[in-house]
Amino acid sequence: MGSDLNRDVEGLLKAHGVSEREVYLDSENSGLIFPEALKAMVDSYEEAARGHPAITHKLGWESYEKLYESTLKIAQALNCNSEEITYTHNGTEANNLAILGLAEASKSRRKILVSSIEHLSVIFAAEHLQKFGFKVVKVPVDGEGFVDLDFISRNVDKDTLLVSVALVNHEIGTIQDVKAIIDVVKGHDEKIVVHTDACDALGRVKLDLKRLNLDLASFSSHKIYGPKGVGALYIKEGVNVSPIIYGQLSTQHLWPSLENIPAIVGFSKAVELMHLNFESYNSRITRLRDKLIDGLLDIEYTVLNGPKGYKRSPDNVNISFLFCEGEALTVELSLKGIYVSSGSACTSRILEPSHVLQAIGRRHEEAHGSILMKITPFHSDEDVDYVIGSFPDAIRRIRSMSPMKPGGG
Amino acid sequence: MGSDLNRDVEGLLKAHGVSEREVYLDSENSGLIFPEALKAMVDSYEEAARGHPAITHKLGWESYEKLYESTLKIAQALNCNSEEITYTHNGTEANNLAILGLAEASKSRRKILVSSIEHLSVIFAAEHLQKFGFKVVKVPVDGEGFVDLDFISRNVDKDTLLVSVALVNHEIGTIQDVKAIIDVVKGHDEKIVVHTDACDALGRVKLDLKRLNLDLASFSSHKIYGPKGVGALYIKEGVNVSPIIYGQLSTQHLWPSLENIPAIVGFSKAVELMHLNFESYNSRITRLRDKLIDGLLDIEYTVLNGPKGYKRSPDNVNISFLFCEGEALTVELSLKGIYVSSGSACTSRILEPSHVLQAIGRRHEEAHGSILMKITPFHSDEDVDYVIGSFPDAIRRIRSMSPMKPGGG
Amino acid sequence: MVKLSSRIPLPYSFKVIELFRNPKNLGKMDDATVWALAGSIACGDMIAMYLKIDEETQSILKASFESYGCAANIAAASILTEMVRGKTLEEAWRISWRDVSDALGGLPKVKYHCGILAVGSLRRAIRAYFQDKLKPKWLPENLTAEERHALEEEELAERFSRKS
Amino acid sequence: MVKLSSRIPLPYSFKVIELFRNPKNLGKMDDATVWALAGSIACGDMIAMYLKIDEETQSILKASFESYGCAANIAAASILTEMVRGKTLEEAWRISWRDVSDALGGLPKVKYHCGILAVGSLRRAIRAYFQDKLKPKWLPENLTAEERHALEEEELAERFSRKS
Ligand SMILES: Cc1ncc(COP(=O)(O)O)c(C=O)c1O
Ligand SMILES: Cc1ncc(COP(=O)(O)O)c(C=O)c1O
Repeated sequence: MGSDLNRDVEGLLKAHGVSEREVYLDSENSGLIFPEALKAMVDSYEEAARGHPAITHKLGWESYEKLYESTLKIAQALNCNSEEITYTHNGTEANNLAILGLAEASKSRRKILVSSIEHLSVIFAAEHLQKFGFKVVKVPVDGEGFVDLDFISRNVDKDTLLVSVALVNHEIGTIQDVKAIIDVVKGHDEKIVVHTDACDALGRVKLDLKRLNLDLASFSSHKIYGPKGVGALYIKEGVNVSPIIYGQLSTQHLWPSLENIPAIVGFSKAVELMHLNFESYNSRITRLRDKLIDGLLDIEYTVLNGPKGYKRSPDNVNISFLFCEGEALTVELSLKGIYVSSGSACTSRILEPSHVLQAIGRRHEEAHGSILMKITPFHSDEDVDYVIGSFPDAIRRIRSMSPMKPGGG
Repeated sequence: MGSDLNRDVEGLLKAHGVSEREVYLDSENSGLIFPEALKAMVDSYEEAARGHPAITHKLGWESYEKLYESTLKIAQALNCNSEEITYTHNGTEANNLAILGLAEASKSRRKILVSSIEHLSVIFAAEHLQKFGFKVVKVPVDGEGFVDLDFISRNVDKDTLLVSVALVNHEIGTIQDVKAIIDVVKGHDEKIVVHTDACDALGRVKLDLKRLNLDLASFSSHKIYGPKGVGALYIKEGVNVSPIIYGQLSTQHLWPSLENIPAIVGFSKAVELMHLNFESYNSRITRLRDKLIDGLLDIEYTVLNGPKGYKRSPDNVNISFLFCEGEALTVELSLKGIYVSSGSACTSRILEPSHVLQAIGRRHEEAHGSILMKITPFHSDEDVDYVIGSFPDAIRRIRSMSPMKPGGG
Repeated sequence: MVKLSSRIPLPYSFKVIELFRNPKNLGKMDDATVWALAGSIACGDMIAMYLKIDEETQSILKASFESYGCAANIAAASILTEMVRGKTLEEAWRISWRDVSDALGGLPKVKYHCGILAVGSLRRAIRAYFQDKLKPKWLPENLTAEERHALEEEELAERFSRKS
Repeated sequence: MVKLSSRIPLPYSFKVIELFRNPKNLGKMDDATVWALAGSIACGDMIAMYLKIDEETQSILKASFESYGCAANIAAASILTEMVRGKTLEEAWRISWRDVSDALGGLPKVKYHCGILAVGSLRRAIRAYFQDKLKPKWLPENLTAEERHALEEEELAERFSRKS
């Protein structure tokens, strides 16, 4: 934290005030939690959290049992073996373990393909390996974010270690045809490892790990409304990954230290809820998503980012409002109790807007005006109506302040 | 998790049964939690956990405020600036960041001194660097675990990057004279970085980071009865550490991804409780520790591991029961509701017992019979009386089963 | 290789939020003596600064602004229009981006450029005023840091647009 | 460089706990026909196996054990003394450590060596019985894996004691 920051956040919040209605649409950045998952975590603190699952006494065994049961539930939902799951503390660490841990374990291959719209924890981890002589190739995407299969086909070779493409893109909701990617890659060479960052796919897209023949897949608890502080990496039996953090092992071989069992119990509960309610959540969320998209595209000078329809994640709404700077709009909406985020450069340290929006060919001014929203199982029709009703005024005010106005200004 | 494991843990627990009285002495491996810290965490899930502290909307700012307040409290207790604290997910990650992150940032120096009784997350992280040409020197300790200052003085040189010695040893409770170590090291060369793993020191030993002139110090929440899933690294202003995990930053520069704010809030609460109650907790704990040590040393063929008196951590009890295998004793005590751990090789993957006990010169058979117990603020005189009363029978039974008996068998 | 972005916290001061909610001196000024634009839409921030100048005293009677940019950008431009009112052009010229930041109760580091851009737009307007007049001694020949910043941003935007 | 230890989970079967609580055939056997020791205290596990043998039928009338070691070690030795009772020496010889593990409801991988050590102590006792007798055909000349394991452990312990 830089010392130049304003510390009078209380004053800020007072000046901001509280809106009558609040609609939280920013679970891209920080998820809500299922009350059931929170309760499961708290209960487990009270029951079994004292034990260490690798110690031979009653409380150790109890905590081991909790851990094992939770893992089994997750493995069942994903259709994999519980031995294939390694816990980390978030999706970022899972992606790092997948990429850095695979590289650490690899003897010879030195080429990595990642899509140009991956999460930064994939891109930065891969780029870090360039220091050690790895070659990172960015796979281009089309205007809706779908990766160029031909490009992959032309670029995988005997030196290729890994191809990493997220099943669902976190910003524009593109659902990749991961099966086709796997077929292309494995058709060239069975030994090339395929990783998918499934942090945003879990619970939104059917995921059958056994059937897919994936090698590695990353997950994050807070992205499915579980507790913060847990993530997981699926590692198919036989795929070699080395640890990237060192220390005393507990029950896991690839991430040392005591597992955060209460958080894992909560995570498992969230996985279970997403799994059991898959159909009902997603049919509702899809409907609300489309209602919101349609309602907002009625506003002039708007562009949808990402595909429409069934190839779009059921929760993802990402729209660029031209002539409207996204961060200002974020604040304006906040004043109305609507919480969203933007791909504007203003939310970043440098002058570049979202690399995802750039990769699908959005001009900078389009990216600056982008607003990302995620529909959750917690949202109602009334929420969406309120949002649709509130946007036009907000857009109008922000546009009215600008020296560049629609139609030339 | 290996597939060869017994999965009928329920059957095991049934066969085990429940003791009338339970005394948990294994917070070395997995801490208890202050109810206040649990409550603070849960409340924060309900209040501010939705927000991401780097996003410009009301909930983002609220979560930023929570984060900032919590950090300030921790910084005040440690006497450092809040900018000097980086959160990780546990002590293991903090130690890895200290050692690997320092090495990553270092341009030239290639020698690292660590004491031979450090936690494995220090030793393994340092040893990992040997792959990259670093030289790791283990500093020997005396029979009570105190590092050899002369050895340090003779071994630091122009190539030395780091000296790492834990303020309080996790197994035998030795409180090092870190001030003397710093003086020796900095006397040779101001630029050598001094790190202390303070996971077991926090709340047990007065720690004034500004006064001590330490460069790096690691902390772990569950070791001070805070929530699991948080640790922290103190990095003195001006000390260069590079990230070792890569991805999207939130408010921190050295560990990407969303901070686990609810857990940090709970951690901060635990720090506060340990800080406010320092005198009362520690005078009680010290008394109970000595009562337990005295009571157990009354048993024949016992050896205390680590120093006596004020140079021993107030919570640490570590005794070797000769002719008594420690893991069997752990299980026997568990049947009586007493939960402890052992430095026996039987708790490990290989045939080596605790490296700490070996380093202080204990023979293998002494280490195999060692039992580690930690007194907490949650323990009462009755607990300790119960433990003292229960040990003799347990020891007698385990010894009676052995072919090697005291006095030659 | 493009260095990709990472987030950092932006806890604004309440002053920024207040001015964002109720900006003072917002809008194009029809009877402006002079005006100037700084920044670019491609870079995500742009400020138009309008000045009504009393020719005799060379002081600013009123100022107004338009802004395309984040809340801090809007607040910075707005507070600057307040700060310059009634000042001579020389006094106005001497206002630094630090003064703007201070007046706002402190800008986060990544938002310094908002203060810089606001001052840049003001100085451009002042320069424009002296375009075909005798330049006063206090007006430097060379661009100040704030003006250079605006220029660099515009050049960067040029590059962005060529790219896409 | 010593490879340092790391923990792993040891969820025992309820059978292990039961036998740990109430070991069958525990204790030195004063009228044993033969006995043998395997393992070492320095390595953390040691088993003494006592056999009472019916000389005529070459079958085991009863067996007992003593153990220095973990709960699994005690349980493994104990169940083996149950398993051999009434068996001929040849049948007893054929019991593998896997059989012991199975009888215990499955040993965790890191505890395989407990089963191995128990079988090693039994085979040593059987070998000792034939020490100065005519060796039956089923008794191999060379040490079996289980016996070698015991030997290796004892040698390792030697090294440990020399070290300290
Ligand atoms: C696709 C994707 N991958 C990885 C991550 C990182 O997950 P976490 O926030 O758990 O570190 C995110 C989180 O936003 C994500 O959306
Ligand atoms: C001295 C010491 N350092 C580091 C650690 C690791 O901390 P954590 O369990 O939070 O990873 C421990 C935990 O037992 C410890 O005692």
